[in-house]
Amino acid sequence: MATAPGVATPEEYVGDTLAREQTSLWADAWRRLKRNRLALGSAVFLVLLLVVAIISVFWTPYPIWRQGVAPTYQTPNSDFLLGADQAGRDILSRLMVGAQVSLEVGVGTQIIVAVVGVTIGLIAGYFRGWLDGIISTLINIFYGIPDLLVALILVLILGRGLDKIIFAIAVTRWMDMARLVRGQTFSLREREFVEAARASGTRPNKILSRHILPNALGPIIVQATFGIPQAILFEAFLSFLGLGVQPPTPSWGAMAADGFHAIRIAPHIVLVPAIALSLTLMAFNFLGDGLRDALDPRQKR
Amino acid sequence: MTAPVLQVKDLKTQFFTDDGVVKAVDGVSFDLHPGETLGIVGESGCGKSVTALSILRLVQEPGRITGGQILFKGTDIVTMPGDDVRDIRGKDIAMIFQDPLSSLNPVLKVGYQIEEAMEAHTKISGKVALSRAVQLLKQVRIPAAESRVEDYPHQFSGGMRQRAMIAMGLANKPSILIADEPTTALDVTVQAQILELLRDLNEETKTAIILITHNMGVVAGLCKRVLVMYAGRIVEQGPVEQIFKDPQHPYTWSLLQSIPRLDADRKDRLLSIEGLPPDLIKPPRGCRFHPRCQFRIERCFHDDPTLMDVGPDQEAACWVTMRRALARDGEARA
Amino acid sequence: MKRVPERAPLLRAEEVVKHFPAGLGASVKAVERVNFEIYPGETVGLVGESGCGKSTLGRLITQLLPVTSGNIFFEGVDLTKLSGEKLRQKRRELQMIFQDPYSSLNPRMTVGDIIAEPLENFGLLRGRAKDKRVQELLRIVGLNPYFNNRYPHEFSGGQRQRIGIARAIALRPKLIVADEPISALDVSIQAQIINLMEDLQKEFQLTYLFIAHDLSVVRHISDRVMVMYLGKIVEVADSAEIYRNPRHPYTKALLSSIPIPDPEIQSKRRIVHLSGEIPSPVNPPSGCRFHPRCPIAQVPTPCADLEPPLEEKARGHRAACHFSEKVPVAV
Amino acid sequence: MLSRRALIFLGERLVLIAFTAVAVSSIVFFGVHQLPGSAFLSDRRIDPAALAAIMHHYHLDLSLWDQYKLFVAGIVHGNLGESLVNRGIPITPLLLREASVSLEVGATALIFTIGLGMVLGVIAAIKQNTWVDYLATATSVIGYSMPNFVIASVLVLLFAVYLYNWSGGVLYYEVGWEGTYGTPGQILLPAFALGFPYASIVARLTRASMLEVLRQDYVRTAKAKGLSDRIVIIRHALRNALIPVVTILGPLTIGIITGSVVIENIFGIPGLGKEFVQSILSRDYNIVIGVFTFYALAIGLANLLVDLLYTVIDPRIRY
Repeated sequence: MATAPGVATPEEYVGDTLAREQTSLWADAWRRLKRNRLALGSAVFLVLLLVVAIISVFWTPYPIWRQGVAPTYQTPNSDFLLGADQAGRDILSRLMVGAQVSLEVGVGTQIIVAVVGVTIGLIAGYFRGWLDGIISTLINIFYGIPDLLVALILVLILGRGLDKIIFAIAVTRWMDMARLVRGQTFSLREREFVEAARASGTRPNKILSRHILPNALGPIIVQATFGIPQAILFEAFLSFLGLGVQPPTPSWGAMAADGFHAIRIAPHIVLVPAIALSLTLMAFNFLGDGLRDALDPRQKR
Repeated sequence: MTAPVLQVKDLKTQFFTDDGVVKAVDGVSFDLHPGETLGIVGESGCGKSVTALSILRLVQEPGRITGGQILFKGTDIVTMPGDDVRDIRGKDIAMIFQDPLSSLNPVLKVGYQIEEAMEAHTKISGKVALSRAVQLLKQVRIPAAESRVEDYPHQFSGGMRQRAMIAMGLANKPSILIADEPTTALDVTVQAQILELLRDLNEETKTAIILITHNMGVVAGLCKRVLVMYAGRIVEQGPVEQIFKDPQHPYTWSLLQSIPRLDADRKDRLLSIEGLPPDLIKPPRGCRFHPRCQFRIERCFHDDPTLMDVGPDQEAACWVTMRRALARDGEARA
Repeated sequence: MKRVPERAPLLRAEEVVKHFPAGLGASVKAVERVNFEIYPGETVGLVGESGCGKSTLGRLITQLLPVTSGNIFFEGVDLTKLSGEKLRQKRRELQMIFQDPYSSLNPRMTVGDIIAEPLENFGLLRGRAKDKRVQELLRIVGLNPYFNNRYPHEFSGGQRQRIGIARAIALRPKLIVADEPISALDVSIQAQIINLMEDLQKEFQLTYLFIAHDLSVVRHISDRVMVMYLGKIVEVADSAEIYRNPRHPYTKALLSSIPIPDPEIQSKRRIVHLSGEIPSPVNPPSGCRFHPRCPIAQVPTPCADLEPPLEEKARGHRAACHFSEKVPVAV
Repeated sequence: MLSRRALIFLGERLVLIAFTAVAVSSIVFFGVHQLPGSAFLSDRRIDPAALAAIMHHYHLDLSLWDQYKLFVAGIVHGNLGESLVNRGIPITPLLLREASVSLEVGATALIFTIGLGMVLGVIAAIKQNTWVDYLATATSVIGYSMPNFVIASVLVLLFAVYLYNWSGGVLYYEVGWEGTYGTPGQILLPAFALGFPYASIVARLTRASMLEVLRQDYVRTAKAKGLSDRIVIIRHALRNALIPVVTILGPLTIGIITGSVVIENIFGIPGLGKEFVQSILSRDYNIVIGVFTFYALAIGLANLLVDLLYTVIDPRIRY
């Protein structure tokens, strides 16, 4: 019972039974992400953190820079929910502004990294040849240097403004994204649907934007999510060493470093920013895990 | 006739996935006699490989054997303690797989992987094991076997890897060798060599062979008896000559009609089986083949056929059978 | 037999060579000085075992890969000399169907967008007209036209291959290179695709280069068959002729190796044994590339030191063997 | 025995490492000379004549390019110059001594990282989707979400404060370093703080890699031979699972080096990291450059070691 072309009646379409019901891959990923409570909880936590950071732009319980609003080394009480530090500054207020710093550094760095890394990765992966040779060598050189120490020297050279710190961290952290996108592009380029696009006369810019980038987007999002906590961690390190954002702007790393000398008498000065930092990093990491599981088609059976 | 060495009775293996329970093998029964060559044919997803893996209890999560018996020399493998199954694996029943490259461990020498199969079941010295490994490689006709035992799998060609796998399977002189698509990953000229090797080994060692394949031609060349599987069930079984000459199940018949034959004159059209194999989470009511069957009758929609005698030693699970279907069509045309 | 010798070939390959760099100055000699023609309206089958260069040759013809040397004339225009926009314009007439129906469709695009892409690339149709054309193409390949907003992963392998075919015929090309279009499909689905391709050929006067490793499938669909071994074409003949009267020992061995689904015939057949396996294309054997495995080779001369040319052994039947007359009896 | 080819490979790599070290230190050389401030102007007033003499002594009166030529000439002889702050002290022996201290802590941290990481990862993989797996996985996420200075702070709090208070001053942990080699007690805590975040990363990677390997066909083959689960895991799965884990050993070394900058400061360990921070704050350029040279060498050697490890683990890789 053969179907001649052009004369098929609706009852005879082979396509009338579909292998699975209609979902876009993104909707599918969202459905899987929703089932991951840890990732969802982390996302809620991060939204709250963002709200706190935004509030801190307009209002904090006490001015962050004013010393002696509380007794020095004040342990947490009803007036000073998280206590006060060695200079009698309110820790909660400083923590709120610190959230702002951390998020700005994390997100800001990843925006630069994403733009630079994706562009470089796409170019190297798609056009290959000598261009790829140069870029790969550059990536390898950057992988061979102690990134944190280079960032440190850069901050010293450029100055300690937030924008400069973001730039310094981005300079030492762009390779992960570039390498990922390069690898993705490399393998996607070999996939038959890209060959098919080329064979049907699709122009290179459209192949990159329509075929390669959308298919690499999942891993890129995951990579960026994991990149944020790395950048936050870097800023914390720099601040801990006394080379982060310019005081009196509080940064979690600097707060922990300041309190370290007094760890024997007032551990809360160290612990409060340390816990905030760890929880934030953990939330980003859990969210990253969740996103990867949701976006990775291999998980599907 | 001798007692069967393996009896599979109403085997059910299911996969518990997020989307639902996949009834991959749904009530399969057959016997295997000593020294016999049995082919299991069917398309991908029909349950033939899962049947083979179930025999050695190698089905992986989320798959589980949920019912039936697998009697090896009278004892049930399904309910056996794990250690006893391990004793049978590789010793009494050996198995080789589709892709010989990924089935060999890339970081261990080929010879070592063969020796290991022996040492798992018998206490022998390394030296004896080595010389036996060389001997096995010679038996599967690998040239320069003495030096080849020291090679790693990536130094072998595709055909040689599959020979090495067969050598490994024969290491303990098993009574059954299960070959799961052993030639699918190989080129035709190499496939012919491997099939001939299996045929010779079956005659020499009297090892019974279960050959699992999707290629009707491969079965025709090697097997004496054949099971045709569709959607987790056996739909037809019998001696190879009879099944190929006089298939009674419409699926078997259509499959044979749909493949281009080398020896046939060029026909204008191949018979094409319309539609898709069914979803095994919700298999169709009645006969599982009825949505694609061009000979179906009313009964096929709601009544599930079981295997019935359709000839000497031949069974088919069909309410119509080809004999009646073709006679009916002949009448209609006349 | 559709071939009319007086007609000009649609495509002519001359001395086509493709080498891939393999590190340390070595190279994989994937395709080595290959010559052939394809005439309008015919189906030419290209068979060979894995690594023989058949897929590479297909990609050279569609210019997905650049040739190392040689010329490919399509309607008299040398494709190897074109680049950029000129080459892109030529792609309208030269399309490809791919092997893996899972990897050949962009998972992030709807089926409608996938089929419409070739049309958009050449600015042929817009808006409603384009949508109508996409739906018509879906109907032509036997799919429900209202599934145009679905994603590829919702379709089965056979259905996806139909989508790939719809994309290939969207531009009404003259030549379609089909690279193993059915080998990833289930047995019961293969016949559907073969029949569809044959129907489309009749309806749209298509010319096919059908690449496959399965000689029985190739023989079924093709008017002429070319057999490739290690980067070279070793035999070309009409499909009935090549089965009845092979003139190259490799073809003969290939034919004898293919299992026939008939136990009676199968038990009586004699398999031609080839020693060893296909050598590495990095260092192909000297002379005739088949000589180390050939049952009738005379070594060293002429087989190991003289490369046999692909020459006419009978009308329309070319083979590259020093002893082709011996093949029917001696192999 | 090493083949000729392997020796050539080794030789080439060693030359490359030396070249990289010179290149890195050159970049740092020009980099630090852009830094604001100077080692001499920052502290007290200096007699202009004396300053000129010092500048001359350190060749700082020459053009940057001439200074660079002298620097490269020195570095190829293993001479990194003299400290700008503690005048007259040659840098090479100083840094060598400090490097040995850092190596003690770093190597302990590395052993710790790999050992703990792999054990956690393998256990989690074998017991996939059981509470053991969840516990191990949760531990590892927490581990790499904690900056090492947080871990260090908690450790100091626990061992130096709470333990001291709890035992009434009998048990205590002294933060610091004694003698040239320190004591095992003084090495373990900083090594733990340094290694734990990376151990978590190794655990995660090992788990993923193990799960991947356990799905492979050859594991099924091994089971089909009748091998016991233990042998299948140890002999067939583990070695293959190690291959991707080896890949991160290079980045791991860099991580431990950069981490030591913080940890050595917290625990008062006289190593390269502590020296680095001090010298950069006091603008002692020569030492900053020297530390970087040492780090470049260490990273190069670590990467070479990783490549050699590959050939041991994976017979498909040959150089």
